[in-house]
Amino acid sequence: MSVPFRPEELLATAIARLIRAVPTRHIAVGAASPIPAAACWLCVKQGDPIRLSLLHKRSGNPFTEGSRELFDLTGQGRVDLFFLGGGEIDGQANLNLIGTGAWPGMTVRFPGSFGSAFMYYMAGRTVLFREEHSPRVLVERVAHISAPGVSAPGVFRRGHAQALVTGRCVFRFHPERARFSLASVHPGESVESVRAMTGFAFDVEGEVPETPAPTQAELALLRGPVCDEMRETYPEFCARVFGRKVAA
Amino acid sequence: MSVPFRPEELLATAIARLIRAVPTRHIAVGAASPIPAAACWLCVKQGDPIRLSLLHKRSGNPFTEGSRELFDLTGQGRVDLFFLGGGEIDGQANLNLIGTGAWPGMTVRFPGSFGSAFMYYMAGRTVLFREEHSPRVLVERVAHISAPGVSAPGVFRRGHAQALVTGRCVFRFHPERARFSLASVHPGESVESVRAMTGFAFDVEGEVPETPAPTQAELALLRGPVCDEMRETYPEFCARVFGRKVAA
Amino acid sequence: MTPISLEAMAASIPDGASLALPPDNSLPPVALAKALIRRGARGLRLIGVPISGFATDILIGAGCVAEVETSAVTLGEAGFAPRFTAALREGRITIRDATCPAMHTMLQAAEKGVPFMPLRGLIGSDLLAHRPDWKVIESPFAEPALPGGEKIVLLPALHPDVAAFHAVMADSHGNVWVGRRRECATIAHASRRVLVTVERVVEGNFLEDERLCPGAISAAYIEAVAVAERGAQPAALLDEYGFDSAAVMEYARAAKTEGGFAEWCAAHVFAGRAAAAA
Amino acid sequence: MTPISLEAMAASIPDGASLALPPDNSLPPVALAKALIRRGARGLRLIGVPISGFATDILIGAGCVAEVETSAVTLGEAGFAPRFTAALREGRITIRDATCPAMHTMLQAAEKGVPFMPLRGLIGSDLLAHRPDWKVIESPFAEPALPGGEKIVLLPALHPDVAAFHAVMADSHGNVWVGRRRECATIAHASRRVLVTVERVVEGNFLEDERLCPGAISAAYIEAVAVAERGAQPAALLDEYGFDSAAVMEYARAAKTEGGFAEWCAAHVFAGRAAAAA
Repeated sequence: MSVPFRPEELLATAIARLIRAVPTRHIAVGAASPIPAAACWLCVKQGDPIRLSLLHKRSGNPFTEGSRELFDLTGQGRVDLFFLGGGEIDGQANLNLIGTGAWPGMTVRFPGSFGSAFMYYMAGRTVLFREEHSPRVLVERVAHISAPGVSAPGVFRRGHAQALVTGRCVFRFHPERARFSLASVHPGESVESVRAMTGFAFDVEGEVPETPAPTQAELALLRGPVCDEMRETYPEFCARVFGRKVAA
Repeated sequence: MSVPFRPEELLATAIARLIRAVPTRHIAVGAASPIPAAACWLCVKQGDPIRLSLLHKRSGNPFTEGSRELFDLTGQGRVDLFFLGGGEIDGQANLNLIGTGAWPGMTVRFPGSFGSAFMYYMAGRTVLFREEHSPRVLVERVAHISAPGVSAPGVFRRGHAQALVTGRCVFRFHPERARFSLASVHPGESVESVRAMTGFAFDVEGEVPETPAPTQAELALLRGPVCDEMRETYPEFCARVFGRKVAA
Repeated sequence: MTPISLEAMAASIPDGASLALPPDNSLPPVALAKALIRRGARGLRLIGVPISGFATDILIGAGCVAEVETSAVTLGEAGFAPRFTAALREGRITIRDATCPAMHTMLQAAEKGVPFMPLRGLIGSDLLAHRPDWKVIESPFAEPALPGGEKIVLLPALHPDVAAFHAVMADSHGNVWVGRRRECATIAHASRRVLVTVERVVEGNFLEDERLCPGAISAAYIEAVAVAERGAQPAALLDEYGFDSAAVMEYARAAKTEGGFAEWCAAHVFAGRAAAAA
Repeated sequence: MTPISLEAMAASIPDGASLALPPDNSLPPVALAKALIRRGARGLRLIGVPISGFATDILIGAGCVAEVETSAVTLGEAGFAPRFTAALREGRITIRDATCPAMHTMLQAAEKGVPFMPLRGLIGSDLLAHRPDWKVIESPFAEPALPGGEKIVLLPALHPDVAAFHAVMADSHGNVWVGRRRECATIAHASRRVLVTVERVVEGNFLEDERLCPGAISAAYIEAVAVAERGAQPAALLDEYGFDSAAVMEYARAAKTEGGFAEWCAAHVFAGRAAAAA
């Protein structure tokens, strides 16, 4: 018996499973969308002993050395998992947060690289997240590389993309061959529908399962205690997805 | 008409004159003896617009980034004057705070170099201060160089020793020829008596004046408002030199 | 310590100066940015520490800016920074793209008085290809994870002409209190001049107070203080006031067009002066 | 957050560990040093941040120490550190001499996760000649003051096995409060393990309090907290208690000889345990 759920809830539970797939003590959440934050809180509320450092938390912001502390912390190897997105993402997991057209984004300019050109190398691993899954976003080759998916020998690199979660599927990334493989497709999608909407080539190994629907217990946590934790930082998200009114 | 004064008061006023000889906005005082601190306070109480950063001031310590801030501040070029001493000081203004005998001071070990190997290069200038004036301290060549008096081309150096003040005299330092010249001798001393007690050769240019005695106004400031400022940090010095009882 | 007026502070920032600003989550000097627009500043080279927000976008919109060096320009939840995007497309400003820890590192090098500092990452990013001032060397230190040797980037020290931010308060001695936003201390240390707007001036000496001292910046670094109540708005100021999303959303909508921005300025930048002059 | 006992904390520091300690003006963990003496620690490699004081001298006197890396060992107004001086002369310890900003820089390199950081000064000092781990390079950046090029020293990152200091208090979440003594934060960030003694544990969360947060170190860095009342004495603790000159003078006199030190230890290190066991 399945309970109706929203796409955001599916994505949050899919990301939560990626978090739990690898031992994880500490996750930093930057300017990414609220969905990765919901996934982290879901793991915490399920009892996983994970420390969360939420860069945009206003009260109780975990950083007491200003905004450089997140980067120092990651440089020290204390951040096991970070989230990144991109205006464009290509099949080698290169990220473009600069823009398209001639440098520095003369056709479409994105806001900029933020910390990606450091965090992507220095976090223990990165979950890439981008809801829009279209050939415009998932391209064969990004126009400009804000942060590369893999690095040459002689470059210190602690981690890579673990996976790319989109509105249509979950890709797993294989740094040794610098390619994605399709890990699961969300309800209503297929290998073919994903391929049609993806600008890069990816591997398909055997039968591709459907991304599991959130369980009743997961939904209860998301809509209850997870939402409680997120309302201060993401009031509009909580109102829209979990139906919680914005506090007066 | 001269008022009796203590040797410490003579030294403090001699140092105060060296401070005033060069435009000075900001002085940092480290672990040096209280006499340089008294000289700085004397200038302030005489109305000079000088900022003092007293490393060992307990209440109102000026540093809010911990003890590295003094060094960063100096690296930025914001410290016009610093004070240093030395277990040995030689005729090229090299300082030895390490010890004598084989490295690292197997005959006599001094406490260590503190910040000298940085501050001596990066402060706008340095006043060297050592009360003991003997061939044991003022040597021809230091056993080990904690911090050199002059630097080779290609080494960034903002400042050098301005002068060396001892219990017997004031030497001026000439970095371009890496030698001291005798600037003044304290009451009771002569060029000859200084030479006899100095292990290094120094220049004598013309008539060497006597170090001026503190004026009545200077003594009044030292024993009044300067002592008031110094009592928290140097209670025993204030009791001994200015006759102020240590607060209960 | 005698505060100066906001307009005098804006007048003291010359055209063409490099001006370091913290972003919207870290005490941005929005009131000062508006005063710079009113004085008609030109050719400013803005430095985002480590990114840029609302204050940068309005300065760009008003034609005050020649260049931005930053890791991103964004209005956060309100989306892309509209005047930045338009000015870049029209070639009216240039951008020197960086990444957040590179901005911090370049300022920390200036803070420490060293000519450069290393940073990992960066190699393989096109950012590096567009920064001839960033140099790659072979690290002279062995890294166990890289037995063949390590390539690493050296970033030059960045010394802004002016740093400006909006602190909670100043004391009688000219010390200012920024709480946990310690990046404001870093830009104060790294910059040639430091101008601080505050909500209020209070009696006493923060450095003598063990509870306030850790969040204070010593007057040793600070050239001038001006009182500007609500001077960070629409950004938040610690626990003093919150982020005004509605105001930023309104701005983001208005500033989509040149004309909309001009109207927004008339209402939000120049209206105060007209009222004050009346 | 459940504090552990002081003795359990001392037991968790293995023989041979490198142990970073702040000096007497910056929250030294004296009670923990005494507990290390009681447990008979051996072979510790002490790191002075940036110098070393009372705690280092008593650990050396008790035979706990193999090596000290520091910029000075001193009892301040009470003069030379007697057990350090004796042990060095007798060849029972080795010292790696540094200069204060070099200690900070090496720890900041570890804090930032870079393999090295540059520092000016040093060249021409014999310190450099005795530090084969410090490397001189030609700076790849132009320095206007040195048209012929600049030689500069690169210092390697220093990652202590353990950092220990005595904070004022811990909160329910394991955050600790060190006020203005931010070098304790640097060693916490740079070290593999962080052990903190405190005067007391209080309810709440320092990170949620804008006034306390700037002087706090997040529990993210801290492995364990132990309560040790007056745990910095005879050193001072911010505005909690002052420096006990008389006690340090008494120590300096007693510790001039091995026998005097042993008597001092019996009275000041072991007496408490005997009383506690009784």
